Amino acid sequence: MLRYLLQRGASSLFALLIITVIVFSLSQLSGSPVDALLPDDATQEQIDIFIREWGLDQPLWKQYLTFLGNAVQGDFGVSLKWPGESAMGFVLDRMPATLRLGGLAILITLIIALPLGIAAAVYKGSAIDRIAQGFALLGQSMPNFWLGIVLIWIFSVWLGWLPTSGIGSFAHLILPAIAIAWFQISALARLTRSAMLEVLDAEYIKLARVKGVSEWAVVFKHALRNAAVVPLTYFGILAASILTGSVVIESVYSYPGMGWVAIEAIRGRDFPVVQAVIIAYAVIYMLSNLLVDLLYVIVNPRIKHG
Amino acid sequence: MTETPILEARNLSKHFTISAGVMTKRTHVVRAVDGLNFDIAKGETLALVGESGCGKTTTTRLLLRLQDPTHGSVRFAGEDVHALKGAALRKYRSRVQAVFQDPWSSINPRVRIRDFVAEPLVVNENLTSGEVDRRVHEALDAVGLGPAHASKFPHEFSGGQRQRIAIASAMVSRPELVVLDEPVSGLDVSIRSQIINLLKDMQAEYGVSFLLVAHDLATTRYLADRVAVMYLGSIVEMGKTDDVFDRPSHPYTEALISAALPSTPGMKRNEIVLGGEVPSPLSPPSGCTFHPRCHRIIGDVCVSKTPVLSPDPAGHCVGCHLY
Amino acid sequence: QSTVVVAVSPLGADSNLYWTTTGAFILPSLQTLVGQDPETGKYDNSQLAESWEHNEDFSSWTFRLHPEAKFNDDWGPVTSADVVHSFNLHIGDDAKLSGISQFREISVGAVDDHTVQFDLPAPDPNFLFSHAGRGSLAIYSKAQFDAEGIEGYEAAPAGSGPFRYEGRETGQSITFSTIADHWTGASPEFDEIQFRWVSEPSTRMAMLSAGEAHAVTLPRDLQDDAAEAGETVLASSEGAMQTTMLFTGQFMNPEAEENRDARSYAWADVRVREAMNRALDRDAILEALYGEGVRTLPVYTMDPRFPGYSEEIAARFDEAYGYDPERAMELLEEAGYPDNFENPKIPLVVTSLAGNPEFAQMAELVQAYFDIAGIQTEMREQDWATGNTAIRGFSADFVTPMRNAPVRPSALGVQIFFTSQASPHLDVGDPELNKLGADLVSETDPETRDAMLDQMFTRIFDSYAHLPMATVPASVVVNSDLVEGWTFPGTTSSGLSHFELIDLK
Amino acid sequence: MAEVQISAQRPRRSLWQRSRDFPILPLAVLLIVFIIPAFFAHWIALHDPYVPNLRARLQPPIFFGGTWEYPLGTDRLGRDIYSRIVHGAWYVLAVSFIGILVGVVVGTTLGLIAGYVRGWFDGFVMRLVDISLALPAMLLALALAAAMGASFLSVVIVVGFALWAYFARQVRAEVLLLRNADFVARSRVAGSSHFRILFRHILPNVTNTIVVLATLQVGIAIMLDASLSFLGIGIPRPTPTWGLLVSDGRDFIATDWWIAFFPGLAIMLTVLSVNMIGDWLRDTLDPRLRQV
Amino acid sequence: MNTSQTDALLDVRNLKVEVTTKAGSFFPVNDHSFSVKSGETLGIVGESGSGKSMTAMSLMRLLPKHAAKIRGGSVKLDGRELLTLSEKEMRKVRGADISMILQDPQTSLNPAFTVGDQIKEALKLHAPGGRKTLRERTIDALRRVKVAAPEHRVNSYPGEMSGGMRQRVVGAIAISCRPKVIIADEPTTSLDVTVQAQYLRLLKELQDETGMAILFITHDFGIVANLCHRVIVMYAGRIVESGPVAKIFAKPAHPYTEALISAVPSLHGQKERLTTIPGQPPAPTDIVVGCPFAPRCQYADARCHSEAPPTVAADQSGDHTTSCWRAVEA
Ligand SMILES: Nc1ncnc2c1ncn2[C@@H]1O[C@H](COP(=O)(O)OP(=O)(O)OP(=O)(O)O)[C@@H](O)[C@H]1O
Ligand SMILES: Nc1ncnc2c1ncn2[C@@H]1O[C@H](COP(=O)(O)OP(=O)(O)OP(=O)(O)O)[C@@H](O)[C@H]1O
Ligand SMILES: [Mg+2]
Ligand SMILES: [Mg+2]
Repeated sequence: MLRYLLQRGASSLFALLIITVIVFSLSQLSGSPVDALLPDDATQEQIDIFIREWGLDQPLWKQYLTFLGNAVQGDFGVSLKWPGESAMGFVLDRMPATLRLGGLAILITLIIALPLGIAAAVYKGSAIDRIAQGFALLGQSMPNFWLGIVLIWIFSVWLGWLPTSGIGSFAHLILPAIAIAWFQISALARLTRSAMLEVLDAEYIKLARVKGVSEWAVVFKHALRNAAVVPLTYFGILAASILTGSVVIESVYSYPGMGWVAIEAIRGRDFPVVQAVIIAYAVIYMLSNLLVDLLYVIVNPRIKHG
Repeated sequence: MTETPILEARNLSKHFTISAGVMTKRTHVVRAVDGLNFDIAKGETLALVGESGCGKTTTTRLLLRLQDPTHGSVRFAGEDVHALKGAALRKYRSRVQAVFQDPWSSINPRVRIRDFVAEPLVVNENLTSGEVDRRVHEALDAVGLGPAHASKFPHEFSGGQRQRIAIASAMVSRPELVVLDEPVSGLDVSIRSQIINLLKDMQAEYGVSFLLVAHDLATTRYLADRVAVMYLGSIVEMGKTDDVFDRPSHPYTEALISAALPSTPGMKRNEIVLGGEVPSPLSPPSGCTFHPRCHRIIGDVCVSKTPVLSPDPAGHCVGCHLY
Repeated sequence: QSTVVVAVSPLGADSNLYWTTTGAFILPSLQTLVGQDPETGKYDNSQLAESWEHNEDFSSWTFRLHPEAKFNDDWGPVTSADVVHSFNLHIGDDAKLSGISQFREISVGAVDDHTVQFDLPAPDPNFLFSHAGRGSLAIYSKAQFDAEGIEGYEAAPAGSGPFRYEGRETGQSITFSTIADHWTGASPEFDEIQFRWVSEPSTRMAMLSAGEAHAVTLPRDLQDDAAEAGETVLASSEGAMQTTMLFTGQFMNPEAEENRDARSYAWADVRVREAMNRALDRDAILEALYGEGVRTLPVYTMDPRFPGYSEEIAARFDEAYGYDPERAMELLEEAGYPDNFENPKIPLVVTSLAGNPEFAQMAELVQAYFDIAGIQTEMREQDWATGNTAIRGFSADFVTPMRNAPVRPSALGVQIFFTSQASPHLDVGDPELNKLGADLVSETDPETRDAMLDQMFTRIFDSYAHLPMATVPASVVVNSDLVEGWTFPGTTSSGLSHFELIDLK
Repeated sequence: MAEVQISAQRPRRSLWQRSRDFPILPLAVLLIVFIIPAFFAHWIALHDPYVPNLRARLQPPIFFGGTWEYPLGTDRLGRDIYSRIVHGAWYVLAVSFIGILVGVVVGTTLGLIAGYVRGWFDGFVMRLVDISLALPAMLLALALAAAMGASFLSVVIVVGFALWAYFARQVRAEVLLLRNADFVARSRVAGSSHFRILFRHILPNVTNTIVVLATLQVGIAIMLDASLSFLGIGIPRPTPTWGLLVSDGRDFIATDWWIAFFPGLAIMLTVLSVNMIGDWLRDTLDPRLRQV
Repeated sequence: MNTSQTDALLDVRNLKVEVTTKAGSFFPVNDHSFSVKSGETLGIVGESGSGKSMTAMSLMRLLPKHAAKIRGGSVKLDGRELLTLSEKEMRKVRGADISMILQDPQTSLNPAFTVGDQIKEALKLHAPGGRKTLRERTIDALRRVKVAAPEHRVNSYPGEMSGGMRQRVVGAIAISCRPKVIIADEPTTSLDVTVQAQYLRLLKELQDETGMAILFITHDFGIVANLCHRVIVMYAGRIVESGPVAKIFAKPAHPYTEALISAVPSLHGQKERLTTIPGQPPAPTDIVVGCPFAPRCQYADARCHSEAPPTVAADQSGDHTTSCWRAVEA
């Protein structure tokens, strides 16, 4: 068990290492930070100081090693756009906001998608199924930023129920969370439906019915326990897409989370922060996948017993 | 039938190393096949029978060079099969063919029947496409399918027809040995007899040797000239089919044959009840691997000493301390 | 308790230490030396300096501070020591302020408690601009620094303005309370003002409509929509920004050593440049971009408010730059592009990444008009940094939109955008302009300076050295149910200032 | 045995037999909003999509006070929304098609080889899959755009990058099953080389999966393209990609709603139809993929 | 025909099941009538797809919800009509009065629960009791099917057991509430010869012990010959022959039965060439006129191809019936 998780952890670390290389080389490809960070009328002297300060005159591999060495200690340098903030510190600062938003989005997704998917599978071919599938298709075909803006107009401007943007109360979270969850609901509902259909076809479900088990218990005890593996596997991807969704949605809702940081930092050529935020995303993704591995073992005793 | 053997297996063994579980680093060795010795003569059918997991399929995979043995060797026409290379290997490939159990998964659903049947010819021999077509039609004809079927796809055929196609493909390169891994157990009774007859006819016509793996003892008896009974990776008894079936010597063979249900009602049978579970090949019992379930156990020797397979003058071999 | 909320797009940098930003937004709690009149934009003594004078050749400036000026939160009166201290902070190594390089050569000293003197390395008649419009020097409290260090500033810098710094949510908002009995007598009608950084214009619009914000900045088209919806659009009393499209590369001097590729630029030929100018229907373009009432700009960086403005050039504008596609085509033919200017295509830069929404549209409109005249262009999505890198490396080959905000004094602007004097990479490579630029720096006689500037603008104008566009006021949209009015001159970097004048309903 | 009988009882129905439940309506929609415009834009557009007509700015659509001249209204520069959508179809088609092609080629090749050879290469590819899933495509796009500037190429790379891992994973999983199939063993017995087995026997058996997955990814590709345009790093102006049209009109949802609405509708209808056809293909060709 | 047998425990009359698929609809169970007595084993043989499992599932009223519908007939258990019971009442019958052993031991146990939990669930539903008694009865059920060390095995997951053991657990679930009728749908097909023999012996012992009736579905004539008292032979959704096992083996009345019996190689007899039945059974959706077996039948004449044969007695005793024109003529 522990060994299994350690093994997964080690491969995640390897993946992270590669990601640091990618992240580092991306910053090398782009226009020089000199032009992003210094005013248009900077003098040559100013430029020279800057280059020395940022080590831009060192050979590339040296720059990478320095970068990696510091990165391991969580040190990505100081933010250029938010002076005085350490890059990683700033990202970590914003992380709870994103986790809160993402958490709520995941919650909404689960609360709506799972019952919807289950109901669609159990009542396959019925009106519920058709509605669920229609909803799922609709969800997958609407650009999320568009949805985000429409939601603002409906719920904040016309109805005046919820704040348009920003952060603070729980009410601030609702609209962006829905906008992020929208696509995921359809994806997860589809997935749950098909996994449930598969399982409901299984022999052991027949056996449960033969025993005289009620339909409710057949669905929620026998089928769900086995079908759960599929949505669970999706959880890792879900986490990633919710993070990705947050980039756009946080921008629409001016919600200062990691996604917002990512965009602002890239726009402002704030490389330390860009690097920190990408690594932070990757770490969250890896951790959520480790969590999925852990849950796997719990949900599915077969793994535990080799 | 006692000519020079076309295939000889000597001390053939295959051990698998598997990890014991996700949690530990320990590994186990599965002795799937352990020290087999047998020959197959030209035109002869040798059957391998035994319980599930006793190593029958693994043996066939070793002969077919789908896997390499841990110890021992397989010689085909005098040459070590696992040392073949290049042209010699290609030659071997066209001389040894196989038919598998599941008629649904043994034919590539995306390939036309013609191409499927022709594959052994196409990859091993340099024939014109006209020649290939001729041979394919010949082979299809031999299994009772008209040439019109050649351009169809597998899903247009029933299980029985698929098994005929598989046989046609196995026979198209005029092989000297065909490995049959449970060729009829996936088929319905009414179709099964068609295939069994077909196999018999093929052998009679082409003089090909068969290595037959079968679950069903009646089928084995009907098709095989000689039978090798396997238990936990080893052969425990081998001899002429009638000898083995009518006068089983090894206690396991006895039990196995007595367990088979006669196909007519009211027939008396003395069923020998085997105690215990089938042991796992992960930790085979010491000495004679059958001793924990044996009804004729003679004493400590069974627990401590591995019996050797010794032939009697008639060529009937038994690996048991009783003999 | 009343809070005024102003939503604007996020700033380039988010910091209490003004000198570590490039200078887009000065905290309203801080003051500069020189103020500006909200109506006319003229320099006045509404900020810390009560009066000022300069020597004959503009190289030494003395400011007298208001004796009653004091820092909020009991950090004491504002004295020369605070000015010297602040100045030293602003020229430190971590300073990134636009224009700060000129400051580094200056020596500053306290004459007495309330008098400071700046000694400049070269004459600078426009020195006040650095203290007002551009606002390069914000005055912090030395007392606070001595007591709390830089951390004190980072936490809550004490200022002398009519607002008290209350706190910020990084990247999100910054809040100030108002000072009840401010030394200037300014007394805002509200208790608090909060600035919110919101990047999506439609979200800002929604905030305004939902009553969440009192005032927001919006792109032109949304301003129209907001006006239609009953909100009020307030324009600054003065032009806040000039826009243009610049040719890159030192095309006026194709012989220059570092300008290897200039010969291949189509616009190295003055006829092509004229043709491109003639191809544009400026009235239509500007109406589409900025609505009515926006002034066309004869020469980028030339402004009637500042010395060097030439009526004569302005009068000739229509004749020389007026919309005339036929003439454009003739010129192109003369220049050797008889039919449909095929290759090379001219890259037009769009920089939506950097958040200049109207630039994308400007490029699209310009492209459409060029197309009519047979000038082939292609859009290039490119951010400032990449563009600057190319310009610096003399590999720039595009036409790029540019803005001058706040509108600089003509002498300053022309140096930056056209001569090698202030920015070594942006100049057009014209020896004559460069020479005039160099002379202008040391020239102190106002009349001679005027003449020289006139010469420079005429040269730029006559050689069609760019594609001038418009002078645009800063504007802000206010919720008409909440806000009565607000007068601001539009002369600061962000366009917004004089928050104490926001007049609530 | 059980398995054998199940398949014995339900022989594969041919595509033709299944075509009876082909979703006609989605195909029609797709043709009308997507395919025909993409290939015949020049004939069916009413106006030049690039040329502003400053006198006809912000015309509402027909039935909302507009005229037949601009059936879906005009944008801020007076360009015909309908003509822009029609012209944009081509780019949407090209981006999704080429991007997915990149994803298919890279993902399938790596997945095939990884699943077949196993061992360290498999481990390596699966790590790459992890990595690519761990890097949100949007961030990569932003970084890439910052690095090399936004262009058609960068969008295609991002789409390909975002999708290849899904192909690699699915193909690998299937190859793992297929490589143990009897017909592969049979082919090896017959003497086929690994190359022949991989490309003659295994690849044709994963093509259904690839086709189905690719169809289902079209929606994701279009959506990604739209999001990139939203962030200002999509295909550069003035190309009227649908994402750009929606994103340009997004500020006016409350007032001049038609600017964003119709391109948004085009995206929605296209993605919807493609997904429905993808679902049908999946059910028809490859029910195993139900969990995709 | 054995009409209105008063001692029948399970009496099925004219049962008809319709299956609707996209390719068309058909009757995999077409007018089936049969009955079983307590303590009796009825074999159901027939080719794959002939409708054996459909028959079984319709008795349990567990047909696939959308695809299949019962279209008529009656199923009486101990004189009580099952087809008209409400779903709730039927649930009480399932597992308690009539139970079933499914085909595949590999997949018929839920991998996510211990075998103990799965047996206990059946017990709890039909004979509730305290925790401890339930546990004891669970262990007892395992012991009855001869699982070694049942106290430990209750906590095992199905994945940890061998195929034979799993099938015994499935058996334990089926008999745990001492049902009157057990339907065994090919319970031994995937088991080894020796394991199969053990399992069949176990079933016989349990039957002797409880007096339950067994409906044994198989396509193995060996099992029929050794285990069953009576047998019905199905072909393409119809019962083509039914009667006591001894009679049918001795003198099959239907050509299909006859061919089937002689197509099986014998373990002990002569190695003469096997009889084969040419051709394939019809596809379920094929429209059959006349006798469905006619295309493969060596005796078929014109009438066989045009008119469906009625079910008639094959001999005087009346317990052996068949549907074949040859028997009608005889
Ligand atoms: N690749 C492998 N790795 C590990 N163990 C294996 C492998 N292949 C086979 N085995 C083990 O070797 C033993 C023999 O397997 P084999 O498939 O040869 O049996 P079999 O006699 O053909 O059984 P069956 O009748 O069920 O087909 C089994 O215990 C099996 O689990
Ligand atoms: N869920 C279903 N939907 C549609 N048709 C079905 C379904 N289940 C079974 N059938 C069809 O009903 C017919 C009878 O099937 P059934 O399972 O009863 O056969 P069987 O005699 O039990 O076969 P086997 O020996 O293979 O188990 C077959 O033609 C089969 O294709
Ligand atoms: Mg095997
Ligand atoms: Mg069945």
